Amino acid sequence: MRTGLVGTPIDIAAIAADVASPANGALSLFVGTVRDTNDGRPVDGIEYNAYAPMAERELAEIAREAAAQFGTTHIVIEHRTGYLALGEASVAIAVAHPRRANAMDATRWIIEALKQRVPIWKLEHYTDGTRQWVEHGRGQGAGRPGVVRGAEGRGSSDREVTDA
Amino acid sequence: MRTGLVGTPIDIAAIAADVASPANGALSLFVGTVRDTNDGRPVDGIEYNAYAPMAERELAEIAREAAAQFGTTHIVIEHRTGYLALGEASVAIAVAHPRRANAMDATRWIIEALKQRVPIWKLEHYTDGTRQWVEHGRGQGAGRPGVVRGAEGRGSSDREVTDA
Amino acid sequence: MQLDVLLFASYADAAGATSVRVSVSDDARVSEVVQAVRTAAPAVHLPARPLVAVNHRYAGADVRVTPSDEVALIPPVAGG
Amino acid sequence: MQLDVLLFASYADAAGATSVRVSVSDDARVSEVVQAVRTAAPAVHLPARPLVAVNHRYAGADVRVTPSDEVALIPPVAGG
Repeated sequence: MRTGLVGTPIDIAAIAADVASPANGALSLFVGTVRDTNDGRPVDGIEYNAYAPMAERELAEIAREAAAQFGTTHIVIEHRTGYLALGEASVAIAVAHPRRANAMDATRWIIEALKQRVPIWKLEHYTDGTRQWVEHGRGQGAGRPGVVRGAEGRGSSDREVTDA
Repeated sequence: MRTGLVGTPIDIAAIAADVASPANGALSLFVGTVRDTNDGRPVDGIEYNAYAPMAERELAEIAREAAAQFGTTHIVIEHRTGYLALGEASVAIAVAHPRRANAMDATRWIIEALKQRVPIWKLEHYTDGTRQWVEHGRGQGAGRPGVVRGAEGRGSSDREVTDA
Repeated sequence: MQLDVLLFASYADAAGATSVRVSVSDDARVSEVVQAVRTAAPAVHLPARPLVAVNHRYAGADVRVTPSDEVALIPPVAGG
Repeated sequence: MQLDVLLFASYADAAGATSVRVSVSDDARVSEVVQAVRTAAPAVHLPARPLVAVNHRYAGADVRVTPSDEVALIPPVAGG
């Protein structure tokens, strides 16, 4: 297992190689990337801010929980910080497992947990020069800030207003 | 969309780059690799055989169906043929979508459909020098040959005896 | 008419060939072709209802075949 | 005791600072710290029950804090 914040571009092939092993037949990856629009507003890029020591701790804890729940330690989670241009990867998750269902379930569980728990925020930069802090699962100006949503996101089909 | 059989090693980063676009915030990948054991027998490698024109047609059809069902044309499916050593990628699927749930659902739907429909067979080479054609979802010597399993594999947690 | 039915994987190994030539009636359906393969290549242990492809598509037992069709017997697939 | 409560993202922007110093009782719970931040930094529009972390873990309103604890107010997270 390897988890952490990174300040430089995420290398998908390297992450896949890190979890791969001949004991596993299935490798599942999820990559979140910066979208060019949010709620119809053209986006220039996104600045990712983290409460670093806590974010690192939560990422590691999520990997430990996933390992226990899905039965594999072949897990990598990387989250980028700093300013990202359109299309750049903000997060990458890789899980290898002997069984494909477990690899895919674990990947999904991890991204949902990450979005619920890891103290990272994003400041969207719009093409009109304005900026706004994004809150997941909320339309702009709507919503109930500060409430952590249900602990289990697995299988949900929640609409994302931002990147994924 | 791009689908097909390939005779050379699968390049995961290239496939991810092919589906990526700033319009999509989520990129899901699945990679199947050659496992070192099957039913407890040590495996040396696997020879993948395809009924090539039909396999190409089915792969393209699966991508079309996934595009219609999940709402994205950012789909790549590659399946390797020939002899693969342990750990090598036999199949790679990449789907990009604005919404992560759709990207992951589509990836899972595609691998299940592929395993049910695409005319590809694998001859396992064991370390003891013997070889055997593998049939998915069956223990060795067991099973009902020739029966295509239920059309919808999504959400199932079927145990794979071979690679994923 | 005569048809060369394609064989793959375990079927081809059992037959010792990648196709088998069969004679069937001119308006034969897939089911008749399968029966003819059972007779022509008894070493291939076909299941009760083997998968058949006609022109690269799965075809049911009632589908009619013509001499120009590419007919193939599809062993249980194992891709991925 | 005095505590420097860490602020992030929209909270930090609203406060114009990445932390706010508050005075609370020596056996203060998280809830008292939150109330003190509301008073000390009224520009930060905290929700009814803001998320709070003590020493890098989410902490409920009843958790007690000591002067050596690192206390942070966590705006709604938006990673991924």
